[in-house]
Amino acid sequence: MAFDTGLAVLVLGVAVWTLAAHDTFAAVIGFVTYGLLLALVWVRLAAPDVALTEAAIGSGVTGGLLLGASTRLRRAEIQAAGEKPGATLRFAAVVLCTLVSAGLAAIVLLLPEPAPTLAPQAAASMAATGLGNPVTAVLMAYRAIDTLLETVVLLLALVGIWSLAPDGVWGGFPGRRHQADSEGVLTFVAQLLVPIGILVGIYIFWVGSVAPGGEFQGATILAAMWILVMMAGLVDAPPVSRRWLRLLLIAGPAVFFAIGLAGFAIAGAFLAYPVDYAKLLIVTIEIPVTLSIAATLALLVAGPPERAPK
Amino acid sequence: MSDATLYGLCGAVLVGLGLFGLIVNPLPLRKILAFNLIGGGVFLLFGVVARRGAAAGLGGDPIPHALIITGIVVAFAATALAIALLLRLFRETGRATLGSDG
Amino acid sequence: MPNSATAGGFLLVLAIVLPVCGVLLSLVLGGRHAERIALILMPAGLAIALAIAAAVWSTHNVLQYSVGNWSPPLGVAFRADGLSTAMMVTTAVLICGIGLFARGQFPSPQQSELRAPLVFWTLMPAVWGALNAVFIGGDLFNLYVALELLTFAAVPLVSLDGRAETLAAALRYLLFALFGSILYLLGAVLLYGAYGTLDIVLLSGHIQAEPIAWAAISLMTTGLLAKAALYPFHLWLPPAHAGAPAPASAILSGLVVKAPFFLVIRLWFDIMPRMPQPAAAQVLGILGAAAILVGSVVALRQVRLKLLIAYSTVAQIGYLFLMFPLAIKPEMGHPWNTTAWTGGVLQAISHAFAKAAMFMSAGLIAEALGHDRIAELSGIGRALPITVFAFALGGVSLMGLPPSGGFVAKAMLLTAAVAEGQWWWAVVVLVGGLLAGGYVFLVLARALADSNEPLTLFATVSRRRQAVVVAVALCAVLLGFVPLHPSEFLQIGRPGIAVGGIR
Amino acid sequence: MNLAFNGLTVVAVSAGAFFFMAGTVGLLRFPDALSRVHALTKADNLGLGLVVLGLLFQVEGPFAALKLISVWLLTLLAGATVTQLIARTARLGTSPF
Amino acid sequence: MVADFLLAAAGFVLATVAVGLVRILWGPGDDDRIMAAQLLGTGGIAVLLLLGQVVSLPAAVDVALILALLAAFVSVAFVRGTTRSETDRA
Repeated sequence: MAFDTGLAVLVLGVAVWTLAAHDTFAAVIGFVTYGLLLALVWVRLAAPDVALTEAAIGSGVTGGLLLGASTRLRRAEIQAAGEKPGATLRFAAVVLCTLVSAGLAAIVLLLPEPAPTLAPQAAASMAATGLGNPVTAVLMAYRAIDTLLETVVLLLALVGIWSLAPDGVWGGFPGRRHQADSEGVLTFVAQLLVPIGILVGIYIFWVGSVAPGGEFQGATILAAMWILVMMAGLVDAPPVSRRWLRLLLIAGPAVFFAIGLAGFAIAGAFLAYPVDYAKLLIVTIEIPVTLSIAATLALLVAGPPERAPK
Repeated sequence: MSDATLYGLCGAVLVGLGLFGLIVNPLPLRKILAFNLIGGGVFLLFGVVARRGAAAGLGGDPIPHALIITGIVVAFAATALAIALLLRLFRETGRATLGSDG
Repeated sequence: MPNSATAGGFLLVLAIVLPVCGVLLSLVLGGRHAERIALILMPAGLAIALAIAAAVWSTHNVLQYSVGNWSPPLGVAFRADGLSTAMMVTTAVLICGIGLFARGQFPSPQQSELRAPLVFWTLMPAVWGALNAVFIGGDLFNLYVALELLTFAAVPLVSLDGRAETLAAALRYLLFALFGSILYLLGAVLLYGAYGTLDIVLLSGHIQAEPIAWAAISLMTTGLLAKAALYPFHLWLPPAHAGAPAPASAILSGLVVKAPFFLVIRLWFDIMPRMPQPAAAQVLGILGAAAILVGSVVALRQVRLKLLIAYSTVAQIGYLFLMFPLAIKPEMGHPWNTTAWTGGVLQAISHAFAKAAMFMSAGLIAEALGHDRIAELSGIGRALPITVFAFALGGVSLMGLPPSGGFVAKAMLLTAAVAEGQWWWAVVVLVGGLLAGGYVFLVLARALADSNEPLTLFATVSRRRQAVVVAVALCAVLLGFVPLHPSEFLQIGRPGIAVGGIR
Repeated sequence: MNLAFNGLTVVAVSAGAFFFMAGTVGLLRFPDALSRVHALTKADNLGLGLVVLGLLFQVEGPFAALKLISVWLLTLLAGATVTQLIARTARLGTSPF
Repeated sequence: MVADFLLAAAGFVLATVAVGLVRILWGPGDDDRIMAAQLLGTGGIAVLLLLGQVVSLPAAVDVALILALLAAFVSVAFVRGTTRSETDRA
């Protein structure tokens, strides 16, 4: 209990810092720490799958993205720092937000006892999916439609980011070309970490059908490794007009749709799997989905095309 | 008070804090950060709901866990799009604000 | 029973899968194929929407589908009642019109790939699929994903031309939309915590009049209001809708803002029909009235045509929310409640057509003149008579003049207000109509005036595109002639009201 | 046997915790960025190593042990190289690239 | 028994992490901050491993693996970020 109280207070302290820091860069560091602490909380709440996701996306990749943006925007933000809202607005906001927090806290205390849960149903139906991890069963079977639409959400976000390219460089390379490090430290980091990271990513993905892990967490690690080699200047980001790249991006959702539609014929419903082949089909979906998500996440970080195609 | 309830209260405060940042801070990048803070709070509340629903040998209700994972990924996509918009706006105008109130 | 799949349920799956698969295909084939794919999707999607309507009409029952044969609460269900079907058909017809119109605006080159056409022709089907997912979603979290799908498809449309103002507008839109989504999600989390399900039908059976339910519903409603740009959350809308290219404005103003409104209806009438909250409904009505007055007055003072139309959207969204105080009463099921409800929904549909037509005609005018300053529109009525006629038709519906869909909708709201003894809403409807008449007349008077010097046109505007705009505007007017059957149709699947016992 | 393992765990983890404390003290006490980095890196990496060592007596199976050790190695390698990169940035006042 | 001790140890390491956090807030340089974050990551990993043993969640080790990898990733993003901001101005 003491440990949990300490952890909760720490989370709140870091959140306050993230909001109150004068410098956005310092706030972003606060946010990365916030993600790290939340990963601890998720372990404490017996949610290892969420802890993996939080560590990979919530803290890691989001942190990297925000760090890059905050250093780019620093000077402009210092100029704008003088613009502060009036005392009335601040006071009103304090009142409103205190009310929201107090109300939510009261509701947490009022949550019904015993808590309603779908855990027994989820556990009982797991045999029909051939999976050993209930969270993966939810993501790939019971609520597969959410996961399917989510892969499309990621793609649309990428189209949105690409749409911000200046017209002249459409189809070109995202972001800047990073020079390889002359003294070789960064190259060394990349060459050392990336193979290990790819291994870890594949492991986390693969273990997801029986233990905590899965396609989102594995894909995020793979994406981070791709970004790492791009940042180290070892490879350039691919031009967005490349056919292979577009194929890689849509492969996951496309296979997901195809097997989902095949479900009409082989299992009587969209996104239904015949019991005997359920696990095989799910893994067949997961492999391209992992690759597509990894590519999409990496390109979301890389940003819109900035250099014209050759 | 159980551990889950404690973290639930933590989530409730996080939502309020993030909301305050979203309303009061004029810089878009700080609003994006605040949005992510609120997200953390909402997911935490959902995690508490899941933990309270531990049954059938599972440490928590897996439905909320799966939905939180989906939510985290969606929040990341939103953050990436917002940052790309902000950087492009900065390139066009040299400013990191939305002009009038935002 | 609520959770069994019905025959024809697979149509619901197709309504989402078809446009989304079109998005994937457009992205991989790229270039001019994106436009072709969108043009093929249009009739196919329309056919699916009509087939769904036929199935719902013939069975007089809700069309359902349990995805993957996992029935709720474990799985996710799709459901189409009369209201969702009407919205889907509206969307399909309007998307077809806008798509035909956009062919002139976003022509695809023969060889290379251009940014704006590819993005538009990819995102238009994405918006369509997302809207269908919102209209048939039976699960609150699935609806959250659908709302995010809609947001990510809609935001890039705003900044398609890459100017700084539109980038700022898109960013502000995105921030408001994310704020709305997170509040919506928070409410859904609380409902799951209290009742252990996210399915709308199951929730309506479990939900109790207790603090956690009130908190959840208020959070979700607030979030949706931010997305629907109801006063006082309206500030993001005018720059975003006015800054987008005309076909995108038509999609955003006509259709996208209706999705959160639709979900507010779902929350208030489908999740908690057994626990009406007249006091809270009055608050929604007051916000709606404020939106009508503020939006209309600010619209009157605009110098740019597209901004005027965008502020008019702010006002017209206000009308949608007048149905809540009139239709939610302690004793539900009163006939006048149904009248107000139907009026609100009809307003949503007729505004979709009218506003799309007005944005598209404004787009044509801006293309022809090279600007859209209202003060310098003189002579355009002579140069582009068909376009100005379409604008006027849309205006007739906004004002609520007969014969038009807007007239029937506003007449129903008026009748309900008078019959309920809540005359103040009637006053708002009438004043709003007068103000709308004011700003529409302001534009028409300029457009129809003779100009002193001969008008030089920047570009010629094709007849085909003008004809499309008139056709869309005529849809708004023709809605005024088919009031009876739709209002019965709209009630299909709604518990207890008007269509006694059918569920 | 089990008791002996538990004893070893307690000793190693305690020592690890001590080094973490030492590292933090160094962070607070040393005057310049460079010496802070070196103190903190060494102490924390040693601390983590001892914690991992202590936990090795508790886990079952070689694979779990292997993962524990690789966590430590990974932290060590990543931490050392990255600290070097950042230290260079700190020393030069600008980026090394 | 051992679990109690490990939880206490986790709490102790977390407390030193918290004290280090105060140092982060102190600043003043970005280098200080990112460095401290990187090294607090090490502390966080230790807490995670201990905690995983306490609640017998073997997957905590996987979380620690990810944290170790991505802490390095964030630091590299920082180093590259500072170079980027120079070229942006040019």
